[in-house]
Amino acid sequence: MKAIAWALNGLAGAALMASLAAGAVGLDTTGVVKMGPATPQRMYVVDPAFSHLIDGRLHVVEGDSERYLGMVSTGFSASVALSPDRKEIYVATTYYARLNHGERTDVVDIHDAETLSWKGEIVIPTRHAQATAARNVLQTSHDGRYLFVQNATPATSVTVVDLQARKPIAEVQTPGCWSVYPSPTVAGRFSAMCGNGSMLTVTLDADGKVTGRRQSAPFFDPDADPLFTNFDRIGGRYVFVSFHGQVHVADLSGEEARFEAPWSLLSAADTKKGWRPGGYQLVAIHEASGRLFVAMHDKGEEGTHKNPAKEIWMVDLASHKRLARLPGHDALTLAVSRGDGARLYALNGEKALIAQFDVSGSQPKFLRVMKPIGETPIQLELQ
Amino acid sequence: MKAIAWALNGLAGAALMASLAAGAVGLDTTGVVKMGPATPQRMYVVDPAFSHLIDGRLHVVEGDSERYLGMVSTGFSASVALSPDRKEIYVATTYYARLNHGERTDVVDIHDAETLSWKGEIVIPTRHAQATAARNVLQTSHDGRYLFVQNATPATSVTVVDLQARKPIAEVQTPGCWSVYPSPTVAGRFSAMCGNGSMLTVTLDADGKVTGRRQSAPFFDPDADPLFTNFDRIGGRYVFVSFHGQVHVADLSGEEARFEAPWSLLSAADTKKGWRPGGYQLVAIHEASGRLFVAMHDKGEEGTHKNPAKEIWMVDLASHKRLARLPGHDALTLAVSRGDGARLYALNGEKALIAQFDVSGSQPKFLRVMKPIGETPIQLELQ
Amino acid sequence: MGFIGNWLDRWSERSTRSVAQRSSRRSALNRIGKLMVGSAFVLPVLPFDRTGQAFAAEAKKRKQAKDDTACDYWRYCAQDGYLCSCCGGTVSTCPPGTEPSKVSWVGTCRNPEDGKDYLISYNDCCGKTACGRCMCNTSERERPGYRLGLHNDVNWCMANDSSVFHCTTALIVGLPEGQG
Amino acid sequence: MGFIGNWLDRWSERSTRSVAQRSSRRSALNRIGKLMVGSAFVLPVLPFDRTGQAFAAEAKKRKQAKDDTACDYWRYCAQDGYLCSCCGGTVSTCPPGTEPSKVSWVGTCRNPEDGKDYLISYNDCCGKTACGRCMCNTSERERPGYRLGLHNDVNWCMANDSSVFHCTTALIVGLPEGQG
Repeated sequence: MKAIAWALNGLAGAALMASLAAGAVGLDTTGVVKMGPATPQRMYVVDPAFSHLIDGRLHVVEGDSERYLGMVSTGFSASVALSPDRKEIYVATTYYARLNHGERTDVVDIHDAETLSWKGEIVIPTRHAQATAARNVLQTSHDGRYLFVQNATPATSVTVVDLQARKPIAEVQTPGCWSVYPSPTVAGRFSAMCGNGSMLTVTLDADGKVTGRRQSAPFFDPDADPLFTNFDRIGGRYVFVSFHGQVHVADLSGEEARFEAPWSLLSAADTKKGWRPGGYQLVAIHEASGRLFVAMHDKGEEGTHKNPAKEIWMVDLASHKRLARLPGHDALTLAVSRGDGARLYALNGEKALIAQFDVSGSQPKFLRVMKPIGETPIQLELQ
Repeated sequence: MKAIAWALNGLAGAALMASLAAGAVGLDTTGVVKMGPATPQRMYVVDPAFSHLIDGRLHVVEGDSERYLGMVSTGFSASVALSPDRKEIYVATTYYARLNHGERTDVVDIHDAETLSWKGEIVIPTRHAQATAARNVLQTSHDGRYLFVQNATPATSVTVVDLQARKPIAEVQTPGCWSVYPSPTVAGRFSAMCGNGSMLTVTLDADGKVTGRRQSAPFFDPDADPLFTNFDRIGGRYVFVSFHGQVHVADLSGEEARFEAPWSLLSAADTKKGWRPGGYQLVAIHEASGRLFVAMHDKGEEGTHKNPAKEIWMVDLASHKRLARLPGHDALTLAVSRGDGARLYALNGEKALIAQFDVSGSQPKFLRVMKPIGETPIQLELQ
Repeated sequence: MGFIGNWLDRWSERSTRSVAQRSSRRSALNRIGKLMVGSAFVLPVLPFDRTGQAFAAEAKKRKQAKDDTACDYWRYCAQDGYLCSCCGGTVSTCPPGTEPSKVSWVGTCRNPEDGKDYLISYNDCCGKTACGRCMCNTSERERPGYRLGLHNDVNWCMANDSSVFHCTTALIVGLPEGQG
Repeated sequence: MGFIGNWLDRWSERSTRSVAQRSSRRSALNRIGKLMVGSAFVLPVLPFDRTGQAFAAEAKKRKQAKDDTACDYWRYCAQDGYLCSCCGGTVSTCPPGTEPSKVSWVGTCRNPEDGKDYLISYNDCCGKTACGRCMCNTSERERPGYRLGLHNDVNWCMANDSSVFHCTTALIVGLPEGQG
């Protein structure tokens, strides 16, 4: 403010106040752009900016027009989640008093998704997992009341944040387990995938007290065929795929997880050619049509589970039939928009390129590849 | 430490302590690399990393071997200076409690140049000029006792830091002036270039009290032919060049600046072709031979004063004769090493490429272009 | 205010009087604009300097008035930073969630459509880390730090609560004589 | 310690007993290394898991043992990060001014020179912002977060005073049977 006073004084001294007094045709006024209403194709591109990991960002882009709407600074190795109504953006991140040294503070930053302005922060324990951005390490409860934050010290736990009270209310130990999968029906409930192939489900009351803690029987073999922790949902059920192409559907609504019989994405011929799922956010579901999209590569072997997609397979979740094979665009990340004109987005994280397919009809239709967005984007959320 | 206790307990539980007890052939131990003694070709490459300006860095590279020795994090839009004995690195920078928001703290970070470890900080007023990295905005006194920090709010001033007492001892108002040019003989004295074409010289006592403040008569015309604020030194004298190729040599040792008669880098033919100096750190001097190197471009006109070098001219400072014209390598920044085997480094900031010339002989000899270092390096200091 | 005061004097003299006298092409600027941040407060405009140099030379350079996401857009003749038009803002307004800088540097750019010179205020947008899109660095009538109001090698978010630089706008704040 | 305890049990069983029994190619690891930070304290080594999968497949991949600044250097079979060898460190030591991570993930990599498998500890170097040179991301026997000691999509500077990630080393911490 000192600077302003100085400058205005200076201007007054130079007898310029008269010309400052009234607006005039052709002169600009500054200000801040007000974002228009979101379309179903509004994209939230999480970009850890790996070569400057301390300066991550979330880019907001309109998928139809490719218009870049703005960004949110996400700090160091952040996790990002959106509120169910897409009005708020939550960023679990770490700050140091001096960029890379000094006191560490972990927070959940709250940003207004409609103005991209910072609304405030909730300080959380300094144990937040500084993981590669992925939806399975930060999720709100189904109703948006709570936020579940994956911790790692490397002992694993989950910080439960009450977004209404704007404070953490619990830290739940989840040894040997990873991810936060909120119940589709109970706000104070989440599940986590565990190293013995089981699912842990924790239930809390409104005060954050753990009232239930149930471990399912093992439902996959982490040695023979590990499950990817990333997921998408359909009708409240969670869909996971395994390294070798098994599909596991989990009902995480109750006190203990329940599972449908797993099935394979692959025919015998596919298996012979070594087709496997691979990538990071490697599955996406179009709920209305019940179709699952999976990033796939052939010649799979040990160590290829993060390979970019050679193809994207579209599979009917009811019949388990493969309905289409799309070019993979080297995608590591997939997402399908909600509502009318559903679109599949396939993100090549290395080149920051996003391919678009119209998936509202019976067969997917390639639309275009968008101009690069950001540097090393790896997670993609949609309106 | 909790994590360590956990892991060691875990290992003990798993009966592995026996195998941990003794070292064994072929097993690695970790640790931190100890840097070897510096050669005259050790380079300090200041890289603001413009696309992530909050995460600037200083790269340390051995010019002979091109070996990358390490880096120092420099924070947001930092200024960097080395101690005269090259044992410490000073970084004037800005930190926010939350990366880009919260409380602002400006500091001088002190790094050990021989280990690249952070030694401590001196908090300074939050007015440090967040300028494009350049040597004229941060300098130590000739004996290394004081550090002069350019401020801008945008009112201009200089913070004087006592590096021995590790605290700021004065803030000197320098309205309408810019840069810090320490006296070659008096520790508590610096000069600054002013908008009316004069040089301001300020003298302080050991307590930071201003005991002298002298403005020279104008020695250049900032309207007709502005002077670049960057500089190099020979025998304690400062050498500046103007937009149109005049060379000004200043004696800043005394209470008031004194100037030699300016002379031109250009012949009438050069002028006709529009040759002009251009760049950022656009002059460098080889003290032993008394040669000035200047980044030059032809077809100069209003607005080309930061154009990359088309040629580098080598001029004898005594006779004012041009002795060589070297390819410019699109350099914005020049530096000449000290001591034996003097080398000219020409830094192309856009591509992060550095060309090397041996300038120890009568004619410069092109050696090679180094592999890229950093992202947007713009300042170069040498051992 | 020392030389800063001097600049202001020189500006008022030269821009409102001397330039009008000296210019044979009616390129003088006769107004300084009212800059509003939201609807709240008046932005200070730093003094600018017209060196009277080679307009002929600049006229040779191809500038355009159509695409303000390109560096050759006419208003960007002394730009230094990411174009806010590429960052979610516009040529004159900041991207969502950022804040216009309270101080700025200025330039004088010729509009190719009317051949006249306009006073441009380069206001940074502040508070988020660098946009990183559409870098543009030009230097017409840019001057070293001893003419700070014409200097673009410094962060003009310097006076904001968050001085973190995001992108740069280019506002018309002074019109050619006879307009506005 | 729940499943983390389980991993340890499984590790001791499988690595020191079961794997030795099951492996027909003497690829078992029989030692776990002593890791020193400076000369001060013992680094913890997280448990690792040998899934016993397709060694044949990996053998097809060309690995080399000459250039540890290249991503195909054999020790980097489960690397994820900037190679410290390019950042002022070495394959096993940190660049000046950084600090080795207190915890790490582990991998099992085959040395092409002797055809044997070594236990590799991937220790990050911490406390300076990202090195940005020689990115290398590989995933042999890397596993999701529920096998955290085998997981490389998390910052293993997590337990250091400064968790800021700079680069990653690859230390031999377990030798093939019959060696060491």
